[in-house]
Amino acid sequence: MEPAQKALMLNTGIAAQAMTLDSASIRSEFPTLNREVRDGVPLVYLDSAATSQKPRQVLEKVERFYRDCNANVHRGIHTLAEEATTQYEGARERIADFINAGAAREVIFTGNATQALNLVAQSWGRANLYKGDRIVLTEMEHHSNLVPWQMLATEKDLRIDIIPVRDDGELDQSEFDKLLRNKPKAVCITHVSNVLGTVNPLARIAEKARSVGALTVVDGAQSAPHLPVDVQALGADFFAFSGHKMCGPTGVGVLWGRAELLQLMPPFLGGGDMIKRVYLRDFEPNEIPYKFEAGTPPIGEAIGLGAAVDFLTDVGMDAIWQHEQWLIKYALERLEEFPGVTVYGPAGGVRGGVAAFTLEGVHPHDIAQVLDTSGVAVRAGHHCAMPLHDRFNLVATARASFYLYNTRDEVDELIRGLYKVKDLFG
Amino acid sequence: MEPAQKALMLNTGIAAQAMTLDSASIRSEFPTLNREVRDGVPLVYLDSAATSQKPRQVLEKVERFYRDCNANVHRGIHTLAEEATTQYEGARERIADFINAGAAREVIFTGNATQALNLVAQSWGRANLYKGDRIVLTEMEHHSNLVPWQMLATEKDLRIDIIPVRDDGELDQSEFDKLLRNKPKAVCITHVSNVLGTVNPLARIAEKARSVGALTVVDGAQSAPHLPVDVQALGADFFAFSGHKMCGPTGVGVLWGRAELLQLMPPFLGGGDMIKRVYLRDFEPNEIPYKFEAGTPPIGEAIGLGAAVDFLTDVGMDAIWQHEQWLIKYALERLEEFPGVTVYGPAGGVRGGVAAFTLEGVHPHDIAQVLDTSGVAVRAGHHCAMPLHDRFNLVATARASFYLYNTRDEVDELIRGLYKVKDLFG
Amino acid sequence: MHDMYREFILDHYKNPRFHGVLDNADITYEDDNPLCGDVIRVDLRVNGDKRVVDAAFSGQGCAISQASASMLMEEIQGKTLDEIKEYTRADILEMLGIELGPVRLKCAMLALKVLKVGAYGVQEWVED
Amino acid sequence: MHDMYREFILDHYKNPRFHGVLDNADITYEDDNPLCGDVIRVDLRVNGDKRVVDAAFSGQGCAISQASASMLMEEIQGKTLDEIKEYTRADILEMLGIELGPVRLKCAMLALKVLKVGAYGVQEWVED
Ligand SMILES: Cc1ncc(COP(=O)(O)O)c(C=O)c1O
Ligand SMILES: Cc1ncc(COP(=O)(O)O)c(C=O)c1O
Repeated sequence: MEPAQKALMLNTGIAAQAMTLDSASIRSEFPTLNREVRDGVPLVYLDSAATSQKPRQVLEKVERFYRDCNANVHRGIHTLAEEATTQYEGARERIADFINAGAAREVIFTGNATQALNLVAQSWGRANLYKGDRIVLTEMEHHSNLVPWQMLATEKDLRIDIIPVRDDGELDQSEFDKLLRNKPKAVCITHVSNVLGTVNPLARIAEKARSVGALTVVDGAQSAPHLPVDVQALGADFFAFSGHKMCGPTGVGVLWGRAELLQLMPPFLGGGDMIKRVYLRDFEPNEIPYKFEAGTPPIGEAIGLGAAVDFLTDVGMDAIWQHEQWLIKYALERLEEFPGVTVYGPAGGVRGGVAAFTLEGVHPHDIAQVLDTSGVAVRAGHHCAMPLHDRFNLVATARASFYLYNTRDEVDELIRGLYKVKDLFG
Repeated sequence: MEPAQKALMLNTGIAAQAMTLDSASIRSEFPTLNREVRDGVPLVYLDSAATSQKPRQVLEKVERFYRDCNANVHRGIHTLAEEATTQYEGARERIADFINAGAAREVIFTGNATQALNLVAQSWGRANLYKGDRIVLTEMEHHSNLVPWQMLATEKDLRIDIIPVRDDGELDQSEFDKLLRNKPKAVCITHVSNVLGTVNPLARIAEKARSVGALTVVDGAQSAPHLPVDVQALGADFFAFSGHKMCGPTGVGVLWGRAELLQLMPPFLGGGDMIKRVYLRDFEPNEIPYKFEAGTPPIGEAIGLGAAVDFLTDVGMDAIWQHEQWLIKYALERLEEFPGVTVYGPAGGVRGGVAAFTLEGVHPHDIAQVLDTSGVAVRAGHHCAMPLHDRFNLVATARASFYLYNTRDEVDELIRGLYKVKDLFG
Repeated sequence: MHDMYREFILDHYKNPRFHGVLDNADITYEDDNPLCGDVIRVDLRVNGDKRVVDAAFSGQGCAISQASASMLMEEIQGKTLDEIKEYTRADILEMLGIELGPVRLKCAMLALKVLKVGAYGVQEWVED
Repeated sequence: MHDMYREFILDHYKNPRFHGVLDNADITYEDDNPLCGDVIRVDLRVNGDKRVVDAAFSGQGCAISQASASMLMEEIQGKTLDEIKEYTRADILEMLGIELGPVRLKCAMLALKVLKVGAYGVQEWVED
């Protein structure tokens, strides 16, 4: 990584905006970004909240694993199996460092963030929640942090309380305070909203939750990729995220949980690897983290995520976050001056690099489709947050989302594309 | 695939054994097989039952996906998202063809075979089984087809009946007939044993199960990679397998189920993509197969599995099966004449390409370790089948397993390695 | 300009034909595409021969969903229910004259789906 | 020949020292490694100074697990329980004089694990 490291060094020359990343050299690490959507139309990828592009070194790491030492992990003692196990467990350690976990065994590999959240609901929730117990969700949750709790609530007859979202895209903290009086057992909350860009004040929320004896279950799918995460400093009890949104492959996600909690939880899925002993009618579960990793894990994918975390660390999570702040600030300015555009979420201040908007008189699908003709990839729809869209009386929005490889020129392309939309539908 | 196809054409010149594959050209497709375990010691990979090696075209397909059109599926309308969706759904169709599913929507992508079996237990099982109901398992099941049912049995107070394994490694059919009199609700059974190599007479078993109203849940982890599978002809109701054992990437597995069953089943995990509509306290599930695919699926991995299935189809599943028969026959001959070796499983006839054995006076771990010094990779342990090992009064066996790329020369290497073991410990 | 927004598609979107709600409709059905929030309602009046004497659609959504509803309404005036049964995805794509990716296809097919389910019940609609 | 089976390791395996079961042991503990079926039992007799006056192991398993148990028994004769507390993974690896992969490490450490858990309870054993 030596040369890449040098190439990715911060460009500190821009006076006004403090620091931004050297986009040209970062972009050169991402093969997809060189592609043309069609002849002569280069890709402007503004859909990283759905999934990020992958840097060369992640792809190479995964391919090298499959080419050189592909084997199943844990049980084998031949050379390939040992190499594979070392790489897989090494990835776990690097990911533990990345989020400042107390120990590597607190990091469980899953298929995606959604599975990680289901694990918490079905293992911790099923074992610890009883009829009439309350759990607190928010109006801005992604379906992945709503539906698992709804399923559990139906099964166990739990009550779901909702923290409302204010017009400015922030959670209503006074409502949260009221809900805490009912002594909920868990507060399940997203760190960063994938639609509004809201960055929730998690440390404060987790502290309040703890004060009434509730656990805090954090959906970190939109924070782990974009800002420095310290699960211990946040005071979270569980923290879930996906590899594919942070420069890693699809097929792998992570659940971090406090060891004391994980140790007491029953298994989630049953099968190979998650057991210590099996009899015909009974079994003894394995130690953590293996207790929660049933069957052959996503070995190549976890190793790829390890490489992604190395890549992000080398660039610097602080620098990435600042870069995105610098981009979103500009994007909000340009969008808000655009006639007929409404942007949702906090107007300024701290805000994730995502801008969901509508354009008067044009359905978001048509916006996305016409932008695609200019090579600009944005998402249109409910972004797996239907209740949040209902809250704002919307059926859909268009969403531009940014990552370390995006530039202000690309924001300009978005705006140019929107003028085309306007011309067509005006 | 044209040139590869030609290169992989069958070598029909060997008179006695009918047909075998042209190993040299097949081996050249698998980069890992060219590797040396250490200087001057080439790899002899006899651990494909744990995970198979990956052909170049699978690796290239996955890498091309990530390089060229990496995007999230289903919800996006920009060019990359459409390309990704087309590739992902195309893989589903090819896999459906590969197992002769009634329709592509009967193919559900999971993380591995284990998750697929848990899906059946937790969705179908939880909704359809009641206190006192019986399910039939076998003594040769992999932990992945035991533990999910044990967990469900504990939760719902079900009875587990076991079909015993005879000394010759075959299931005791007369015991099965007796168990059917108790009118079980499901028969959960492996197609091919990952230890004994036994190929269970599934069509007959499924027919008997059906005659008493029981469903047949098949663990196909060791059959789908090795022999032609026709889920409709087998009369199975569910059929689970893993990509990584059949030339595909880790992180992806498949559950096939009959559409009528899947449509009636409740969701398994909750989250994005598996819903049609979400409200704050309630949701409506999506159609199959999406109802069972919560969150971002293993997109690159499913596409890789699609390429693996293309590769296997081009070689020909009949030819692969015959090749393995030809290898295992020779391996059994050589092992059985080896002083002190005991091989478990059917002595002859139809048998999967796996040989689990012990060598008198040497722990299987030591066998595997010393074989590794000759570059021979075999597995040692209980192979996630502890009850089966208990049945034979064993704590562990060494296991050599074969695939389309193995040769009889490699069997000879195994035997040569075993003589080294004998010398060292004799 | 992009193919998908040919002039006549935009024209159907901006000036939809047979748009509205029929009084005394013999058949009324509404459905939506929750992925993007497209909603289409179709009202039909049929005579004794099961021939469509009047048809109208209402709803909201993207240009593709609304334009294809408008074109479809135009197309089925005077057709019998049996004739309507024969309409396929290919017919809709031909009316639109464009190719569509998997997501937009759902938008384009919504009107046909509503029409067929309304006229024959859900078993007639197999999303292929 | 492979490093892992150096002559003295095989010698300890084939001719284990301090092998057997002690009558009137002060401390007895047994555990296994279910992954491969290695089993080790350790018996200790200690005097008033908490010094080991006799130690023995029994069990079954692979050469690495049995040889490291044999070497460990030899090593701890006459040591105090406090001294035993200080033994680490590194000490075992030094006794064996080889490098081990993740799976075999479990085999090698089983005897130490049994010894320490037997002598101090499970909290002393953190698998690192
Ligand atoms: C017979 C059998 N069933 C199930 C499995 C589990 O497969 P996976 O670990 O990929 O879920 C395996 C492989 O380990 C197997 O051999
Ligand atoms: C906030 C949030 N939570 C959860 C998820 C679910 O992630 P995945 O689909 O990878 O499980 C996403 C992304 O779709 C998200 O943006």
